[in-house]
Parts: sequence; structure tokens; C-alpha cells
Amino acid sequence: MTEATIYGLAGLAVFGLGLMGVLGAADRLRRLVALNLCAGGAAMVLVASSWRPPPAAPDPVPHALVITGIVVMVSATAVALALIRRLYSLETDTDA
Amino acid sequence: MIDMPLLPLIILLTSLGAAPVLLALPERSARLRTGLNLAVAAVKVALVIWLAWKAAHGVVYDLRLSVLPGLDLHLQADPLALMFVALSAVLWLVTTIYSVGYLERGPHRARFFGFFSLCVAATVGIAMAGNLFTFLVFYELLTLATYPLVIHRGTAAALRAGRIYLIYTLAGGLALLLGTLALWGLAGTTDFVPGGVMAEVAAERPGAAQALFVLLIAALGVKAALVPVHGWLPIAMVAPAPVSALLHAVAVVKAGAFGIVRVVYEVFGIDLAQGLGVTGPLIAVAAVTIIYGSLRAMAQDDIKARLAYSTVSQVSYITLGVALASPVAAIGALAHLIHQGVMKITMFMAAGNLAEGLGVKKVSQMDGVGRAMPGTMAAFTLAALAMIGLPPFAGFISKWYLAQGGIAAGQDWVIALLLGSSLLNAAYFLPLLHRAWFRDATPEAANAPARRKISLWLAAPPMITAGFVLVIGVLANAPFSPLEWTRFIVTREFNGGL
Amino acid sequence: MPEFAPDPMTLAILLPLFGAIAAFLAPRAAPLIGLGAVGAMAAAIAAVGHAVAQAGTVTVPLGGWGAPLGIELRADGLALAMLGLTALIALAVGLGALSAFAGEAPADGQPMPRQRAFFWPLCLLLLTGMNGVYLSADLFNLYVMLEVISLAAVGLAVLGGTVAALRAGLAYMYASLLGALMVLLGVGFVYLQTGRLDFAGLAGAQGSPALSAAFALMLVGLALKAALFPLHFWLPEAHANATAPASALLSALVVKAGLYILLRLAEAGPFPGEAILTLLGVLGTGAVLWGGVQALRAERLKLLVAWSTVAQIGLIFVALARAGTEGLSDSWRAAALLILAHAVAKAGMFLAAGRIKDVIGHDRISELDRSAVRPALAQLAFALAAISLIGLPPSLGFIGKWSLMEGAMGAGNWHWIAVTMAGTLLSVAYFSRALTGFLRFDRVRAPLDEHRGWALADAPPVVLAGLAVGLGLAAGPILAVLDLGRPFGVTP
Amino acid sequence: MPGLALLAAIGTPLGLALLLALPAARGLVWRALPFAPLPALALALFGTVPFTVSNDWLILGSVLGLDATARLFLIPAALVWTAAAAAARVWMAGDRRATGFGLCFLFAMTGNLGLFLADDAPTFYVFFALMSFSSYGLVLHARSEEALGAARLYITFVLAGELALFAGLGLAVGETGSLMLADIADTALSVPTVALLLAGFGVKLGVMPLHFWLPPAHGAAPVPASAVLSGAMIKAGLFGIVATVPLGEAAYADLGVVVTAVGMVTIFAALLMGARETAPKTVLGFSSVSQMGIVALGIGAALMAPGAWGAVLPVLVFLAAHHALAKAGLFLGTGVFAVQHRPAARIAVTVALVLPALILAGMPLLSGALGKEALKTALGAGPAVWLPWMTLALMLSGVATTLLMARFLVQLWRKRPAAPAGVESDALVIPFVLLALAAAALPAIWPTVAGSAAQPIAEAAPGTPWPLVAGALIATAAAVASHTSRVGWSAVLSTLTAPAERAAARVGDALARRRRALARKARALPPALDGWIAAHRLGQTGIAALLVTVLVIGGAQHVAPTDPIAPPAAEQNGP
Repeated sequence: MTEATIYGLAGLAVFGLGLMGVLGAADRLRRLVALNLCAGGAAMVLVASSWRPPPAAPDPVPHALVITGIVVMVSATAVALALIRRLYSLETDTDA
Repeated sequence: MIDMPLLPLIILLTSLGAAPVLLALPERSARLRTGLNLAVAAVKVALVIWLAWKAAHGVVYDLRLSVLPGLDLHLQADPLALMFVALSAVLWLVTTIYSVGYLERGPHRARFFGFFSLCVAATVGIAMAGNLFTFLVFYELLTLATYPLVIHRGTAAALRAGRIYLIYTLAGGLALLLGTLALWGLAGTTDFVPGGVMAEVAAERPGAAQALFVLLIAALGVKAALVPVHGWLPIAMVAPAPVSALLHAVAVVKAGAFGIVRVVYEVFGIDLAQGLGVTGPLIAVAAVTIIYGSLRAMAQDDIKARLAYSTVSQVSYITLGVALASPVAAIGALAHLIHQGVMKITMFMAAGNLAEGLGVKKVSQMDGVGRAMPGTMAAFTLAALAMIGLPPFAGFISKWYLAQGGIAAGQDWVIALLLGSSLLNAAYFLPLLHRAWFRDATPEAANAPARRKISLWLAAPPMITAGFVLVIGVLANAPFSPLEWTRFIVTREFNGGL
Repeated sequence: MPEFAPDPMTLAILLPLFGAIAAFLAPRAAPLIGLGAVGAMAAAIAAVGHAVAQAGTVTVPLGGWGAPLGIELRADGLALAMLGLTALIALAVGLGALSAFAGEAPADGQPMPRQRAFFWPLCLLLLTGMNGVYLSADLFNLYVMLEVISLAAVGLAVLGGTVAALRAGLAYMYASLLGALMVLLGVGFVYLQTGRLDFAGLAGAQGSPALSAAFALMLVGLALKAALFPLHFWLPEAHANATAPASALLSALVVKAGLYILLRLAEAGPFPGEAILTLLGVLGTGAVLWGGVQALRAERLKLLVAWSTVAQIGLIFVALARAGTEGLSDSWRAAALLILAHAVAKAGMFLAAGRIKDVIGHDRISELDRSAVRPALAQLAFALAAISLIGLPPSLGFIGKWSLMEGAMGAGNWHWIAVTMAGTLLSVAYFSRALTGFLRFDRVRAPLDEHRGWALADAPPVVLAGLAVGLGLAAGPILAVLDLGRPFGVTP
Repeated sequence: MPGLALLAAIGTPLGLALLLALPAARGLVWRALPFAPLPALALALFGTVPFTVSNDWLILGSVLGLDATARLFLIPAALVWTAAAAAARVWMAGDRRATGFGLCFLFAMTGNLGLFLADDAPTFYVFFALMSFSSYGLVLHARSEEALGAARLYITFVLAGELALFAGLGLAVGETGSLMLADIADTALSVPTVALLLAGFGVKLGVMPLHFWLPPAHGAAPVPASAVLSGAMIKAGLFGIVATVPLGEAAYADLGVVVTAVGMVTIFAALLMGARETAPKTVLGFSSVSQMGIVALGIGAALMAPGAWGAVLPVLVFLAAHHALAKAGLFLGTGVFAVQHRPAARIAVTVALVLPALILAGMPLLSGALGKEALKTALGAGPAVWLPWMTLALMLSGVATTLLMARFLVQLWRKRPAAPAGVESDALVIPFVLLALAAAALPAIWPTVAGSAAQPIAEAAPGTPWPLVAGALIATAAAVASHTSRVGWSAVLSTLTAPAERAAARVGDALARRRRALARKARALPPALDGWIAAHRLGQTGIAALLVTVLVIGGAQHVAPTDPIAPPAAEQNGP
């Protein structure tokens, strides 16, 4: 079992944890965090699997995938946070 | 005369094209609407005459539009199609006149006439369909076009009737879709060919062929109101009188019967159907329907309900004649397709006049109405006597041929059936005539204020069609009479089957 | 061809993107910019069509990155049909949006209302993503475009700004993000197994458990995006609570992206096998039934329409799954026809439902028949769209169902025919609830007002619904277009 | 020319009927009424027979014409119609339903005269039905309870008869392969076909047990209508049998026995029933029934022994003519009696009525007795076994008729028939007297009219007076329960259908209940499922479940049998 495999399995585990969170949690924020966890796990799997024993350089393509994923996730999180905030204010308005 | 290969399409488009225009016309442009309606209907009759003329002189009309690989929308103008087209065109004209009078100042006229046109377009499409696929397309269109007409009054009862109507007809439509698919899968074609297209399939897989026959007949039987899938028809009579007239005479019920004719003769071929042993059950179903419809009709007090059950019974004559597998019976069946249309449309329009003019909707209220509305009731009487099968009216001619066909097919009991049915017809029509002519109006009815003046728009159409009832009976043997035309068709179908 | 001479495929993606930026920067001119961009996009798509008609399949490497890694655009008949569909619906919905979001223009210095300000940028962004999905020839690109669509779609879904819309939008967003992440993980796995990201590379890939896992991840992710039962939970609320033009786009186009990618994956790879297809069919059956039952119970018109989307998507999966001897190489046509039919009809129906809600003031089904005001044309459009969705001839929906059932019968799979029939009956039942409300008059208290005069807003739904019915007659040419470039490697 | 004559014969009454629709023309029509049958009469008297005219375009290819036999039916019928029409013009003068009566009268006239002129089955059927159905209006004319009941009975039997006829003619045409009556009568038809024909015409003829309608109808109809019903229309039944049944062509022994037996029963049962009746016209109706029993004897004999037909036919034709004139005269005489107010006048009319009564009862040397004697002779060629019984029956029929005539004359005084007020008596007397005289003179005129067909009559014995005497003696002896069916036919029908209706309603109710119960359950299901799904966050968990399922299926597919352990996905991704 190589280091990469360990990292990869760990990444999968993180993804699984995130998945459980997204599916199981009720609170909006918790679910958003769990989604981010998922994203992290997925990134970890990809990064780990692009590893090549030196002196070979790591495969750049998964890295590109990961970077794109991070960008998407950041923007999506931003949108989601905005939505949550707006929803929160609307709901408190209604409740008040 | 110039040759127009697109003539069938043009005939279809006259009413199909008029429909959206009529739908879009504002409610208040009554004159324009009436003018357009009548113009289109008249043009259509003229075109149909032209088409018949050309077709009788050997011009073959055949229009195809490929929809899926190997599957075409196919319009043709064979004699059978021409017969049905002519019936629908003529009766449409008459009913349009009647509707204009009937709906004077009523609500939703734009909608009514729009769908009315669409309904006739669908009927024309059904008539000229050159394959089962095309037939299916127009069959469904007919369902959709008639639904708004059935629920025209927009009341809870009308909507309930409409719902039941939809359930029945759409289920039938689905079954037809399935049957068309199966035909397409089994035979590789859905074309209507005299003599049928199922010979090879039936030789290899007789069970499948039988199942397909049952499926198709069941599907078409819904509209043709065969027992036990007739339930929608008596309920749908909540529709306005012109709609009932058209529904019962030419559009929906006849579409089903016409489909049965096509399926038996041109999908299976009568010999094959007989060989498969499926005509026997069909005869039985038709026989049960004939008797059952009459028995139920007798118990109805509502005039339109009585007429509706009578339709259930009468339309099955067509099925019976088709299934008897004798050319003479086939003549009777096809002639009845026309005759029943003309008779029933007369009765429904007359019943509509009674309801509009006197508020009479029940048989028990009909005492003395003959004196109050002699013209309308004379028309009704003529049609009723014809329904019973009295000579020299149209109904006698078809019954005569059906009886002769039964004898020719070696099924003498058909005569007994016809007699039983005629007796029942008499049992539910004669009391009505008796009340109308030979009883005096009850004091309440006599003193009640006339509800509405019956205009010529309403009074004339039933009398015109009653005239047809007489003329096509008396002149049954004359050239170009419906009877002669059906003889021509049957020669073709039975030769094609050989 | 010079390096920077933009080819039509690139333009089809870039034009709406530039339009989106421009519309965002100049909100007052947004409708003009938007329609202009859509028009230009349509022209570009026409050019693509011309090329495809000439060559069958057209391929353009972008930025010098060719296969196996690079960003490559490819168009064939299926892609062309989807592009054309998108342009058509965008145009119609855009026109519908003009009047839907019309109102008092704010005084200078005041901010634009959110709906007017953001609809066009989001819509154009969505179009960018859609066109990108259709034209992508590699998984990476697909993933990116899918994310673009997700973000734009969520934006559209919450445009109404109500609490319900926001809640539904958030649920939608989570589902969408999760789906995207699954796709991302799956894409990664595929790359690691095969070393390639382009579709062509997938074709030759050896099946392996890891590849299966990758496809499984992608499949579930895409099913989540396409709202396949039981992963449809986000759809009804999101679609029902969005504004009408947004709902039309979401229902007609967005869910189709997931379906399209599934089709492309199936075309390219050794996956999915017979068993998976059957599973999809079973789930599709569940969708047909469950969507139908829920539509029967829906209390609001738009919710009914949204649930019908769930059912219709299920039917498309059934079309894919009818399996049998020919497999996907044949059944994709039925699925494609159903996709087209559903998109056109559903866009028309949502626009019509929006009109009805605007005119009557609510869309509670049980009270539709109490209104003295009847938006006749919108109701007509609704009915026409329903005809196509139910699958009555001669509509495009009918042709799709016919192809489905014909294929199922050829394969001896009568159970899929039964499912289709059941779905048809259910759709009749739930649509007739609405139609009955339109046609009933005896509960109206005030004098009827049927003809209020026709608004421009009536035109898009009527045209779309009319097309949904009429296009059935053009099924031949449509099939011819679909078969350009022989998707799935078969001649018709 | 024959075509024009035919057109005039049929077209005159038909045209007048149609003219009645115009209020302005009504006076003219009534004035022209007595002349309506004259073109037909002229055609029969002066036309050269046989002749035919074909009209291919009409109905199913209509052939009209006249042959020697039909001519002999047409002449008395036209005479009776003329006399009745003359009477009707007076009788109906003040009636508010006169137009309706005239319409029915003229239509029935068209049908009755036309059917003698029809040469093909459909055309014959057309006229027969026209006659039968329009007579409904004649029977019903008074609208009294009695008339309503009689009309209901009448139409029921007419319908049954028409249907049997439709079946019989249909079968006959099917068996013959020709629409022509002559061909049908020349073909050895099957037994059921002949039975149906006999039944169909038997209804019109009024032989038992198909007679129930006849006496009430004749009793209830206005006098002129009774005259034509009894005088002219009954003969259409006989004509139908003569024209269609292949008598003389083939033997139908069983049918012959039945018809003969029926004839015998009819002769006497009619007496028993008629003797109980109180209304004079009803009594006359029963007398008609009884007389038709005699006709049935002849037909029965010919059915058993075809060879006898040649001899029987001329006698039956003569008997028909005799009965037509005498009975119509009696009916018109009843009318004349009814409008008399002074006892002296009544006595005079009664005396006058005795003449046709005696003719009918078989006064020697008059037509009734001659006809019976001729029939006896003709039956000599018939079945030998039956001959004595038939002879006896014929003799006793004289007794029966005498009794009925006596009853009639008595009841005439006891229960004076109703008559419209203000009828001019003189105008009624003329037709009555003319008919009575014609009946009396019939033996003398017959050879001139019938030519060679009169041979049997001319040679017949004068007859014996003793049946008349015997009849007079026992005239007061008969009091037997008569049977008139007062039970409404519609009641029977409704008892037939009511159970079916009830059963259908019950099944419908049960189905509806079942459906509602199912619908309740079905409605409850989705919300329950919703709750369950929400409680378990099923949609979300579905993602995980689906993922696992797809993995399992996909994995199972790609795991080769040689590689039983599927390694975890990530482990494959090693460097």
C-alpha cells in the first residue's frame, strides 16, 4: 500500500463523511459545510492519484480538475451563503 | 376540369383551417362567424362533389407525408372514404345551419364553432385515412375536438359527462394506439388494403392475429358504443342538441363504426377474419348490443337519453352487417352507416327544437306537441318510422339488405334479431309518436308561455334531413343513391378479398 | 483557417457569455442585449447546422489542445438538434420574459428590480452552459459547463425572491452541487483509469470495477441533476416557485443537460450495461407513477406542471431503458425525440401557466373555475402543450411515445409499453384537472370576460405549444437531423 | 299509358293526402275525397290485364302492374273505398280532428289500393305497411278509452304482423333469388317461410288466434273507417297470401292442417265471442273474423292438396268480393242507423240492414250461399279426409253468421252507436244503399266482371235455408265468456325490462361504492407515503442507495469469474 493509496482512501473517506453530512444534516449551514467537505475529499482523491514516484512529475491534468473544482466550490459557497443570509433575514422578518 | 392532386388535403383543410379562425374570432362578430361557417361548409360540399366526380372517373388520389421511417400520414379517396366524407360534409352543412340558430346569443360561440369545425376536420381525416396510423391520428383529434363540445354548457353535469367521455374515448384511443403499434410490428405496414394485410401474420401466428383483432375492435368499439363499452354515449347527451346530433349521426359513433369496417375489410380482410374465427364473437357482441340498447331505450323518459340508447342499438347494425361476411349484408351495413346518420340527426335536431321551443325534454311531456310544432314533429315521425324499419324509408332499405345478407350468409337467425330489434324500436318510438300526435296537450303545457320562437334556422334542418330520409329510401335504386354507392364499394372490397 | 477566426461552435458558446456580461453591466439595456445575443447565437447555431449538414460530424480543437486531453468542440446531429431546441426556447422564453418582467421602469438612480436586472445575465449564462454541454467532446469540459448551468439555474430559480423560492433554490443548489461533485470525482476516476478525457478515448476503454465505480458516480450525479426518481425531491418546489420564464428554462432545458450527458456517456463508453439500463427503466417507471400521482394531488397549477416534469423525465429514462436486441443504438432516438418534445411543450406550458397566474391572480387549481376572467389564449396554449405531453397524435410527444413503444414491442418488452400507457393515462388525469377548471363556468359569479384582448405575452406559449403539436408532422426531418453524423454509430 | 294510369291510381289519394297539409286546400280535398279511389277503379275495370311497369330507380327496383286476380281484388276494394269516402265526407264534416282523419284515411287508401298494384316484394311491403300504420289513426280517432285500448292492441298486432311479413318476405326473396311476387309464388318455399307469410297476412285477415285486434278496432273506429277496415283492408291479407304463398305449387301438409283447424275454430269461436259483445260494430267485427275462418278453410285445403288450388282460388276471390261489399254495407248502414232520431226511420234502416245481413248469413241464391256452395264443390278436389268436416263447418258457419247478425241487429237497438251531431243523413244513405245493392247483385254482375273466373259461382247450387233457420232458433242461446284483452301490452314490456334495469342499477351502485372505497384508500396513500418519505429523508438517502446499487450492478458485470474478489475502487488507482 503506497502513500498515494492511503491518501486516496482517506480522501474517499472524507468524501463519504461529507456525503453523510449533506444527506443527513438538517441545518442549512451544516449541509453547506458538509458539501465543502465532499469537495475537499474529492480533491484529495484526485491529487493523491496524480502522484508519480519521483523523479517523474505529477500528472497535471487532475490538478487542473481540482483547481477548477475549488473555484467552482468557492463561488458556489458564496452564492449559497448569500442565499442563506437572505433567507434568514426574510424568515426572521416574517416571524417578527 | 383541372386536375388537383391535393384535393383531399384541401377538403381536409377547409374545416381544419377554419377552426383556428373561428376560435380566434371575437364573440361579438356573429355575422362574420355565421357567414364563414356556412361558406366553408358549402365550399366543402362542393369540393366533395368535385372529388367524387373525379374519383368516379378514375382519378386516384393518394397523398403521403412521411412521419417516421416507413410510416406515413396517408390520405386517399377510395369509394368508402368518399361515402363517409360526403355524409359528413352534407350533414355538417345542415348541422351548422342548425347550430347557428340553436346558439343564437348563447355564450362561447367562438369556441363552439371552432371545435365544431375541428371535429368535422377530424371526421374527414378519419374517412380519408389511408392507413391505420393516419386513422389513429384523426381518431384522437376527434376525441379532443369533441370534448369541449360535450362540456359546452360548462355545468357540473356537463363536466362529469365530459370526464366520463374522455375516460372512455382516451382509453379506447390508447388501445387503438397499442393495436396500431402491434399491427405495425406484426405486419410491417398499417395500410388499408382491400383484402387485408394480415394474411402472412395470421398464417404464422394465428393467436397474435386474433388478439390484434380483438384489441382493435375493442378500441374502435368504444366509439362505436358496443356493449359493454357504450357507457359514455347516453351520458354524453348532456351536450347541446347540434352536438348530440353530430356525435350520434356522423362524428364519433360513426368514426368507430367506420373504423370497424376498415379493420375488418382492409386490415384483416373478411375472409381472413372469418378464417380466424373472430367474426362470430363480433356478431354476438353486435347482437347483444342491438337488443340491449333497445331494451334500455325503452326505459328512458328523457327524449335524448332514449335517442342515445337507440343509437347504441342502431349503430351495431353496421358492425353486424360487416361481421356477417356476406356482400349483401355489407351493403346493408354501409348503407346503414349513411341512413342511420341521416335518421338520427333528424331526431336529435327535432328533439332539440322541442326542448328549445316548448321546454319539452321528456317523453312524458310530449302530449300534443305535434299540434304545437307540426313541421318538427313530422320530421321526427318520418325518422322514427324509418328507424323502426318501415318502408319506404331509409331504415327499411338497410334492414332489408341486412336480412338478405343474413340469409345469404346462412345465418337465418339474423332475421329474428332484426325483427326483435324492430319490435323494440317500435316499442320505444311509437308511444312517443302516439303522444305527440294523438293526445291533447296537458292544460299546464297548453297554458305555459312559449319559451322561444323557433326560427327558420332551427326548423328547416330537421325537415331537410327528414326529406333525405324519405328520398334515399324511395330512390334507393336510383343512380348515385347511397345504396348504389355502397354496392359499388362492396363489389370492390369483396373482389379485392378474392 | 486563421488562429483567431472564431468558428460558429465557439461563437455559440461565447456569444451568450459576452451577452451575459454585457447585460449584467448594463441592466437597463439587458432585454435588448439579451435578445440580440440570443439572435446572434441562433445565427451561429444555424452556421453549425450548415456545417453539420455538410460534414456529418464537425470537430474543433480549442487553444491548440487536441485529444486526448484537450478542449475539443464537436457537433453532430444530436448536438445540433439540442442547440436548435435551446435557441428556439431561449428566444420564446426571452420574448415571454419581456412582458413578464415588464413594469414601471425605475427612476434614474434607483436600482432595477432584481428580476429585471438579473434575468438576462443568468439566462445568457445558462445558455452558455447549455451550448457548452452540447458541444463538449470531453468530460472535463462537460463538468465545467455543468457547473455553469448549476449556478445560473439556481440563480434563476431564486429570482422571484420569495421565501419559498429561496428555500427551494437552496435545496436545488445543494442537490446540484452534490451531483456536480460526484461527476467530478467520477471524471477523475475515468482519467486515472484511461488517461484520457475525450469521449473518443472512452470508447476503447476496458471495463473494470474502478471504471464502473466512476460511471456509477457520474450516473448518480447526473441522475440527481436530471431529477430521476427518487432523486427528484428538489425539482417540484424549485420549478413551481420560480418565476414563469425561469421555470420554463429550468424545466425545458436544465434537466435535459443531465440527460444529454448521460446519452453522450452511453454513446461513448462501454457503459451502461443492460442491467443498469433496466434499473434506469425501473426508476423511470417509479417517476412516471409517482410524478403522476403527485401531479394528481397538486393544488397549484405550476406545481402540477412541475410534477409532470418528474413523470416525463421518468418516461425518457424508460425510453432509454427499453433495451432489448437493438439496445441504445436504437432507443436513443426515442429518448431524443421525447427530450425535444418535452422541452418545447413544457416551456410552452410553464409560460402559459405563468400567464394564467398573472391574469387570474392565483394558480389554485380548485378555484380556476371561479374566475370571471379567462385568459383564453394561455389556456389554449396549456391545452395544446398538454396534448403533446400526454402524447396524443399528431404531436411530437406522440411520435416520441410511438418510437418508444415501437422499439419496446420490437424487443418484446411489453412491460415498458404498459408503463407508457399508465403514464399516458395518469397524464390525462392530471392535466384534465386543470383543463376542467378552464372550461367550467357555472361557478362564476361575475359576468364572464373571455376576450381581454391579446397580449404579446400570449404569443410565446401559443407558438411553443403549437410547435409541440405541429412538429409531430415534421418528425421525419427531425429524425434526419438527429441522424446526421450518425450518433451511436448506426445508420438509420 | 299504363304508367300514367298507375300514377293516377296511386298518386290521386297520395296527392290529396299531401294537399291536406295546406290549410287552404282542405275544403277541396274533402270534396274530392269520394273520387280518390276512382282512377284505381277505372284502371281495374277498363285496363287490359296483365300489364307491368318497371321503375328501376324506385325503392329497390319497383315493378307495378295488374293481373287478373289482383284486378278482382282491386275492384271491390275501390268500390268500398269510394262508398266509405263518400260517407266519411259527411261523417267528418264537423269533426275537429277531421284533417288528421283525412290524412290517415287517404294514406291507408293509397296503401290499400297500391298493394294490389305491386308486383315486387319491397313495393308490396311498402304499401302494406303504409296501409297498416296509417290505419292506426283511424282506429284511434275517437280518443276515447275504448279507442285508445283498441288502437294499442291494433298497433301491437300490426307490428307483429309487419315483422313476420318482413321476415317471411325476406326469406322468400332469399330463397327465390328474385324480388318479384310472381316468382315467389312459383317457388316451393321452405316451411318456416310460408309459416311466417301466413302468420303475417293472418294478422290482417284476423284468423284466430291473431284476431284479437280486429273486433275492438272495428268497433272503435268511426263508421267510414270501420267499413274500409272490414271491407277493404282485411282482403289485403288474403291477397297477400294469394300473391306470395306458393299455393298450388307445393304441398304443406302440416301447415294445411294447422290453417284448416284454425279456420274451423275461428268460424265458431268468433261466434262465441261475438255473441257476448254489446257494441254492434264489434259484433260485426267478430262476424268478419268468422267469415275469414271460411277463407282459411279454402287456404288450408289448398296447402294440403295443391291440386285443389285451381278450383279454390276463384271461389275465394268471389267470397272476398262478397264479404267486402256486404260487410262494408253493414257498417255504413250502422252509421245510417246511428244518425236517425225518429224510431220510424230507425225501423226502416233496420229493415234495410236485414238485406246485407241475409246475404252474409247465406240466404239461398244470394252471394253468401253461392260462395259457400261453390267452395264446397271446390273442396272436393282437396284432401278427402278433411272434406266431410269442412262441409260440416261451412254449413254450421251459416248458423254462426246468422246468430251474429241477429245479435248485431238486436244490439243496434240496445246500444245505439255514437254518431257526430248534425250529420246529414241522406248523404250517408246513398253509399249504404249502393253497397247493399251491389252485394245483392253480385251473383248477377260477377260473370261480367270476372269472366271465366266466375265459372264456379255460376255453376254453384243455390244453397239451403236451414242454417239460417237454425241460426235464428238458437240466436238467444249463446252466452259464453268472451275474451278481449284489456291488459295493456306496455305493462308486459315493462315487467320484462324492469328487472334488468334494477339489476343494472344495483351493479352500478355496487361498482360505484367499490370505486369510492378504492378511491378513498388511494387518496390516503400518497399523503401517508409523503409523511414516511419526509420522516426518513428518503429522497436524500436515495442518492446513497442508488450509488450503492449502481456500484453493485456495475461491479458484478465487470468482475470476471476468474477474479472473484472485487478490490475497492480506489486501490486500482495506485501509481
